[in-house]
Amino acid sequence: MSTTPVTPKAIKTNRIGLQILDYRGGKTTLCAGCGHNSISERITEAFYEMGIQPERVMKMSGIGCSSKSPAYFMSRSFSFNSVHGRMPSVATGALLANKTMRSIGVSGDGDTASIGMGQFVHLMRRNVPMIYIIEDNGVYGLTKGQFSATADMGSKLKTGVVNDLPAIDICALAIQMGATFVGRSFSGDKKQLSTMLKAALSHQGTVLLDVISPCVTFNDHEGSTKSYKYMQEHEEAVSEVGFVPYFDDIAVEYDASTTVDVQLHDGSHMRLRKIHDDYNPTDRANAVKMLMDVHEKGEVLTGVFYVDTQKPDFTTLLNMVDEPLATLPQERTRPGREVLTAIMEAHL
Amino acid sequence: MSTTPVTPKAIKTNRIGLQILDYRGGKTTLCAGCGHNSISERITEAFYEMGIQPERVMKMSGIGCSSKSPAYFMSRSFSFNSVHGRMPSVATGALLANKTMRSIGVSGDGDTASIGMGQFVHLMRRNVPMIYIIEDNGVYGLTKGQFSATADMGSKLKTGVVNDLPAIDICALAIQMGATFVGRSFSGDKKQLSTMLKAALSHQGTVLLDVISPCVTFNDHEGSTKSYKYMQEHEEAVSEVGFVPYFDDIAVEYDASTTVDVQLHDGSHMRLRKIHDDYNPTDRANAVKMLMDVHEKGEVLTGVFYVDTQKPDFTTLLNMVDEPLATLPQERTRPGREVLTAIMEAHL
Amino acid sequence: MTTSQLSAQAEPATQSARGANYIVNDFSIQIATVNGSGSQSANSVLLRSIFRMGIPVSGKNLFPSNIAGLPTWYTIRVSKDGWVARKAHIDVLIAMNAETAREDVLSLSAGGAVIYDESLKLNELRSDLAYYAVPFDQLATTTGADAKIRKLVKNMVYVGVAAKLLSIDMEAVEQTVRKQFAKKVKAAELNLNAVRVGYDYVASTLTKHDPYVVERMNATAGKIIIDGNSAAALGAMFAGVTVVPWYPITPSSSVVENLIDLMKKHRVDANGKASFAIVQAEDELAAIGMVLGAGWAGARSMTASSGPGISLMAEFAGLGYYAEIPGVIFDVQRTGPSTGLPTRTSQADLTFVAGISHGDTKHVILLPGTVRECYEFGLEAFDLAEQLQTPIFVLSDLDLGMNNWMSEPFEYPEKPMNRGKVLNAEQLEKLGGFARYKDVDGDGIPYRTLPGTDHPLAAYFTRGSGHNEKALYTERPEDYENNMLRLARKFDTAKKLVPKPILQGTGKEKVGIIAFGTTHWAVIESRMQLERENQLATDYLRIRAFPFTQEIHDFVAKHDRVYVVEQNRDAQMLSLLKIDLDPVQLVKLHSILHFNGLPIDARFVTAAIATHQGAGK
Amino acid sequence: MTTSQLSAQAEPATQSARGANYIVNDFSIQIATVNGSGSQSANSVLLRSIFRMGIPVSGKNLFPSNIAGLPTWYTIRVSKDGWVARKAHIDVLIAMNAETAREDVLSLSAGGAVIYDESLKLNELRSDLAYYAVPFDQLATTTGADAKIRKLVKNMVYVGVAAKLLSIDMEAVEQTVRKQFAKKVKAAELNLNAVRVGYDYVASTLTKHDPYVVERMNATAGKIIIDGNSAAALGAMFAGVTVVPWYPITPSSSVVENLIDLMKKHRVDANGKASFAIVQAEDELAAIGMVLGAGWAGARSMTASSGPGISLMAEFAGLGYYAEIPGVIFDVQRTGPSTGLPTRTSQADLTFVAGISHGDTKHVILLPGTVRECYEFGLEAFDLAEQLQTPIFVLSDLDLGMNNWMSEPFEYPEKPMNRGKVLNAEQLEKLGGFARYKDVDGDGIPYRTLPGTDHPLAAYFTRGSGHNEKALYTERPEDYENNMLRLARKFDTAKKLVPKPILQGTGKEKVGIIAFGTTHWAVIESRMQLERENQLATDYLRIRAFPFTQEIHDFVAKHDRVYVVEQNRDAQMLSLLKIDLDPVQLVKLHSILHFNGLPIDARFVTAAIATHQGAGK
Ligand SMILES: Cc1ncc(C[n+]2csc(CCOP(=O)(O)OP(=O)(O)O)c2C)c(N)n1
Ligand SMILES: Cc1ncc(C[n+]2csc(CCOP(=O)(O)OP(=O)(O)O)c2C)c(N)n1
Ligand code: SF4
Ligand code: SF4
Ligand SMILES: [Mg+2]
Ligand SMILES: [Mg+2]
Repeated sequence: MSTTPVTPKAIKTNRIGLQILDYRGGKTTLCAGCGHNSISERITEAFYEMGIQPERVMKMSGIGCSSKSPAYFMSRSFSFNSVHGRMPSVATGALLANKTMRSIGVSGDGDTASIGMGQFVHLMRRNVPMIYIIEDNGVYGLTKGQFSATADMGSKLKTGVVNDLPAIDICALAIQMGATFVGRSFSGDKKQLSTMLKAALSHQGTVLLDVISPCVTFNDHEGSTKSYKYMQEHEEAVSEVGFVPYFDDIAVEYDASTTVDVQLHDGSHMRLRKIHDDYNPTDRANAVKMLMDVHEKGEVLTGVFYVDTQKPDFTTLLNMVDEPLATLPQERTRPGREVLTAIMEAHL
Repeated sequence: MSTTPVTPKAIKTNRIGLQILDYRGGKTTLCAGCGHNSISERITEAFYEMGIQPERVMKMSGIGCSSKSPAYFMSRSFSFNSVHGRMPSVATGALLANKTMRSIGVSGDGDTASIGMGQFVHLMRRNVPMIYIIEDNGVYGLTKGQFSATADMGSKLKTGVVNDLPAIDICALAIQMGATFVGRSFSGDKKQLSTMLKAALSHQGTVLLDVISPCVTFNDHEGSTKSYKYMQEHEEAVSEVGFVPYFDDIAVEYDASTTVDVQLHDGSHMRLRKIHDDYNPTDRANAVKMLMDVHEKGEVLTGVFYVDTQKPDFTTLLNMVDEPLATLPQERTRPGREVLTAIMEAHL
Repeated sequence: MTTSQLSAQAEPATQSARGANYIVNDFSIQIATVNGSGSQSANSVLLRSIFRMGIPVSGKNLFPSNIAGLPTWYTIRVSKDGWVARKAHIDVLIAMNAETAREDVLSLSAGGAVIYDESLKLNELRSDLAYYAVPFDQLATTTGADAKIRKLVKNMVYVGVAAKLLSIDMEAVEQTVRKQFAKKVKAAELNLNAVRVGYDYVASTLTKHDPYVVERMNATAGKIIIDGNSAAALGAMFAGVTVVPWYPITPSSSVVENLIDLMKKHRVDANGKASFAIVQAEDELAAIGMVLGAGWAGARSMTASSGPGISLMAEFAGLGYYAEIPGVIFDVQRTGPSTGLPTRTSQADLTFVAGISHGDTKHVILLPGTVRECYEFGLEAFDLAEQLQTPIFVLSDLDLGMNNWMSEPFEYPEKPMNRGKVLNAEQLEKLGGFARYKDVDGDGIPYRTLPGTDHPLAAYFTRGSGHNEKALYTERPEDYENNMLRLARKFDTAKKLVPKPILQGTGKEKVGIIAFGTTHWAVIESRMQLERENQLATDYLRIRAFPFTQEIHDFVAKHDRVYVVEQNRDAQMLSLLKIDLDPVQLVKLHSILHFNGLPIDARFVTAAIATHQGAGK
Repeated sequence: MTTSQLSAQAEPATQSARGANYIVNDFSIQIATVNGSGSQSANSVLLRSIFRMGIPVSGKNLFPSNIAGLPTWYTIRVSKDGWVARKAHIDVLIAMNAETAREDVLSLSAGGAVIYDESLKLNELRSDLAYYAVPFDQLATTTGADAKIRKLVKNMVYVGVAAKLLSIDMEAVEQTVRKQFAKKVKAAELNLNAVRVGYDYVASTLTKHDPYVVERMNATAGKIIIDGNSAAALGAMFAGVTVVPWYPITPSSSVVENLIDLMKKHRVDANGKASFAIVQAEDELAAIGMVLGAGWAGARSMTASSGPGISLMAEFAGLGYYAEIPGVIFDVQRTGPSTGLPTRTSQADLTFVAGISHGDTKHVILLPGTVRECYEFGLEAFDLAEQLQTPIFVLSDLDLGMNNWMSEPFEYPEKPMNRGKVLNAEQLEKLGGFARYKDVDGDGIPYRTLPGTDHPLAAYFTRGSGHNEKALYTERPEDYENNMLRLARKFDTAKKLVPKPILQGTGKEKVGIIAFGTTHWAVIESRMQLERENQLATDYLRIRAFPFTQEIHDFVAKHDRVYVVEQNRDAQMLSLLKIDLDPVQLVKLHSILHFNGLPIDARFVTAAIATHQGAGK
């Protein structure tokens, strides 16, 4: 940590002595008012507040307005803006190379649920340890507003075109496929999103956050189910999400009859206070059913739907050495001369 | 039908005067005992018994042992053995070209749940009117026995390698994604599979049948959860499936308290007699939950899990003319001279 | 020879009809804005008003790869001689974007004019320009427009300012606006009002002191203005396309988006039923898969995409070649990977597409160079696909596809559709069956049947190349080789069917030029420059398809030196020529390459050829 | 010149050490069975027993694209001169498959021998062969083996029959069997017993009346037998590969399957922890994506695939080129699409891979021709990938990858790994930061940092080509062009780093031959034939990499005529040469093409060259 600049007293810093400035990214080139920009801000804050060294973070993305946003937060982190719909594989590869890094992926609903569906499902299935955020606006922003596969049936484009295919509920899907921390939030809901992000940073496994993030240019009108207005009217939190980071010694009281306390991998606690009746964040099948049921009613559930802190993540399953594979010295990756000799003898 | 050969009295024929021979395919090149061969036989029978003109059928497949099997039934039907994992798009295109054809797709678990996941999900979502059969053996047969994504956690390869990733329940997924007739069967269960196939032929929409089909060469040993033995021990039918074709005048009695009668698109009736407690074949969310719950227990549910006869299929949504697009005459696909003139004027 | 090694030189000023002080109908205007500011319709009014005055124009939009807020430049070239290629130098600047204004001004031609918002204070940057400061915000307020739409109105104000300064007829402007807002009378009035406010401001306050003016001509009568993607969509519709799976990607999306509009209007019957299916696929793998499925089942099917999407089609493209399935793929080329310069133009997919897929695959490519050819090849491609039973690629580019070009109007197809060698039930009955992959006619093209053909011998099993003539599975070496040789013969047959190249020039010069696609426009202008300035007469052959026809071989054979001009780094057309031409001819070929994402311009070509000719002498 | 135009001619019989009646150590054996019958280990025993006797051998398995029950042919070539290419003509047939027996017998060389199951009654088919009827079922029963494994035992019986008839030492057979079943003593005994039953049957019942025999030599001492895929896996392990995502596909699967076995043995530490991650991806798009992710994060990463999978990698391959990310991709080539001939060999991915992806992409390709090179290039590829910061393709083929080849043993890598230009925190501190895409050293190769590098200036943003030297987003034409030119410079640097071609011959002949990969083996044998039979001395250059090094240009320049021999229809190597060579040289090049899915053989090459030389005289 020798390179961290020494900070004069007056300036606010986090646990590791960095300022919020150290977590900022480049100037956004997204539309003013785009939900994606708010999410970038929340991400910036969460990493700052959790005191995570930016150099220890990999920011991964596919292609789309959403996928550009890693350029707009945390410039001191390493970033890979890959190809459309294939971020999951790139992120997986990077984590295999260096499992000691934290990884946050930002994708869009088009990038994930259309072209990216195959890789997405398999990332969930592997429980690859990363935070996967879908900035979900129901349309392809960057190609000017076509429906994506998360657009609700009956929702309308500006041009009046109506979507007649069912929406994919990406959270229900993620839970079914094996993700171990699944929730939905709204770019406009600062508090909930921030808390969920911080809790996500304490989880070891795939965190899937579907964040409704209105596209002000192509999908924020009457008839859209992904507009600011629609969200304000139809958002229904399944639970209140509280978070007590491991480095806060404060013991916060909670009512065990209404609240589920989840101890996360780094020792932090997530407190989920039930709002929805059917809520049980540790029952996979139930969580899927709840999401499917509520979706039929046109409501948009938010909150943490499912969390499993027991299932081993993918890098654990692979039983690798502790150090990053990327930088193992030659002595540890090139077997000795005698090994080759023995093998050659076997082929004589 | 002038080309149908005149049949001497003694030989058994179906409703349209064809013999079972007219539904046969080439000699199989699959291993003796492979589950896929039994499925080919059941398909042959079902089309014969339903009296479907073979020339009106398109047989679609991807790549794999399973995907070869269209060569082994119904040689008088048109067949397209495409590329690995992408049969859904080819089948969709063919149906758009000619929606008057019947389409049956045969795929494998590797072909569908690994490389093919993206297209599979979107086929389900569109409710493309075809029968999609997964000959599910938990391994890649044709490449010599690697695990596929439907292999159960903990199941073992011949080499002793253990699968440590969760299985994708392709039926639960299909229901969630929008398929309108979803069931599972077993290549060894002649009666159930035959009945389900005939009912499937009466449905207008995506029929997804996950047929457990043991790979005798690579996955039929102790420790496999897709072996003949495992299936014999763990198969649990969710319902008994009965079928009364539209052309049978017989009114079959049934007990409405235990049996759900579903009238299919062609007027045939499917009778589902409950075996499993949670069974309700018209409740999507419930069907998914039931599958997820049972899967955890290591049982293999079979039967028809979900059916929806109301949702319009994809070709209907597109509101096309009645005739096949493929063979519309030029008068109907090339607008008149005056149209071009008007357009040119608008660009002056 | 690469872009940066050459700097464009200013055009010699042409003599004006109004006298030596004016440069008439021969200059370029650049409007510098940010995208999302709604300047497009203002720019279009400007372009079309000049066009309406009978003066040849072209418009090029240089836009960023985002949705709103980044620098965008729209360039209108006014050219009495009808040159429509990009002109590197700008004469008149309308500076609406503070962020780039400084640089925009600094890059102007000497003697140029700058219209700018007075707040920008640009007039101190250079002393060799004519400056016109305009209080745009204030004028926009004057129009009385709502605050909400004032930003849009501002754009129309600059139309008025430019109109007055450049002597654009207000009548032409008025007609243009009314046509553009045909269905919105109120909007038309509002916009016209804004134009007038700009116009009047100049009239009352400013004095013209630059040389650029327009004057009525009669060079555009009967001509249309259209972009290549709209033209391609028209071609496809009149070709009778029925199945159109696609996945959005700039710059190809508007091919299908235009097609959707057209088909909804002209291909829905009295009962509201569509004679088509346009489907947004989940990605390009699915799009091409659906094209092949539909083509196999007998439909005329197409998709449109650009580089990244084309790359994803590689496996299926090979299957299409081997399984011999018709289909049309429009590739509107752009630059680099998705995170390259997706909104810049390029001709760099050529070699990739020519052999796309592993193994010995070869694809037929059409290379439109004009919007009219986008239409014609759009039509032609479907006939070729069904005749040859193979995927046909149409390689357009962003410049052609998304920019506005003048053109002769398109002609209605007189030929009936050619649906290729398809056997029906009666024919099968007569023939007693058929062998799907037999070369009955010696042209390498076999006969096929369509699913549903009502005859017991109609069906066959479709797979890649692992089959014999009867479409039965085989691994026999002879069968495989024979089939491969037949496919090669079929590719030879394609040479007889694809559009022939077009020759310009006497055909007797020593120096030849070869180009294709939009490079055409820079080349024809360059030939004039070479002739005038370097006394170098050239012949020019524009290639319009791959595989190469005999004319191309002959052209090279007949010339001492041949420049191959193209918009890519790796000399892709030259490479294909090297593979196919008689080796003794190859020493004659020289490459001129432009690959910075901007459309190639004539000065670049001229300088490259002049330099090389000098060196070669 | 294509396969079917030429029919192979029989070899002239070589004089035997035993006298004129015998043909010693110079013939080929074909075992015709069905796949899934477990004949592989029997065939391997046969091959290795002869090898153990010091006689050069090679084995080729011709297997169908299914799992069990279809015809399969295993061919063992015994060649005292060390020729290991496929030999078209078969001398000794072991006919175990009723289905193909007739055809197999009919295609034998005159004077050949047939060992067959007596039930097949083959001896009436031709009168010019020596027949040995064997009651295999009965003999298998005699062995006393369980009914369950009697089918397997039958295979070992034919080993014994062949051993006796061909004079293979029982001692050699015994040693081979014991080594092959090293860990299964009981199985070894069982098999040996079966061999003996066959051996004894011949001894007691049959009389040899064909000329083919083996005799001990000393030409294989110290040599190993291995397949190319195992060799490649070894190379990768010793290269220190750490991340291996893959997707199964014949004939590449065994690269990774062998690697898994090796790594489990040699790359797991005392605590049971792996210094690697091998992951079965969901498809090839995911596999290459993981390779790029891992390469970006600093790991040595590879995948292996074949044509269809390679096609699917096109978009990512381009991204790898543009974003400059190391990675190694083994392409074990096969024929056609998935439904082509997936179990046949080919060299037809060359041009596709050389430019895989849309846009101006160029890839570095290594072309192993021997199993030893599979190992060495397997090692080398990782150094090159990290040095050049780009994906490296290693193009092997089914023949090389899946068949057994003799080789000198492999050498332990003496050079330390070259991890390329990676800056660490201290270096960054000293330098005060870095510009990711700046050509500091003039070789086109920039410096990079790895994620996790603990310095505030370490990070950069990775995207395709839309960036300036500092890795910041830009759409500026100059920046784009400069970057593209640097990438071209980098490709030039690759020419200095890739394996050089290998020359055989005096270097002074008039006629040259160029080949690559497995074509090598047919070419070297053909050179001998040409020299002996046609008095044509040739020079031969084996290309081992793309881009082409200077030696290749020189070779062509120095010869009057150069034959380019390859295993594809479209003359792919010739095409790449045409693009790159000095055009004046191209008239010298002539193509010899073999593309029926079988490995090319020397007679084919000889006939083609001889014919052409005749014509050319
Ligand atoms: C292979 C490929 N196909 C298509 C595109 C064009 N494209 C760019 S972004 C995008 C959709 C993005 O939608 P989404 O992921 O929802 O992101 P948003 O812009 O809405 O945030 C598409 C289709 C591409 N870059 N690459
Ligand atoms: C793009 C591509 N990748 C890989 C392969 C190799 N391959 C052929 S079949 C197959 C798996 C088939 O498994 P599954 O679908 O389960 O069918 P099964 O053989 O088990 O019936 C694979 C990976 C291929 N043909 N194409
Ligand atoms: S187009 Fe939509 S998604 Fe893209 S930046 Fe603008 S508001 Fe955001
Ligand atoms: S390998 Fe398995 S799946 Fe393939 S044919 Fe044999 S038994 Fe069937
Ligand atoms: Mg979106
Ligand atoms: Mg399988």
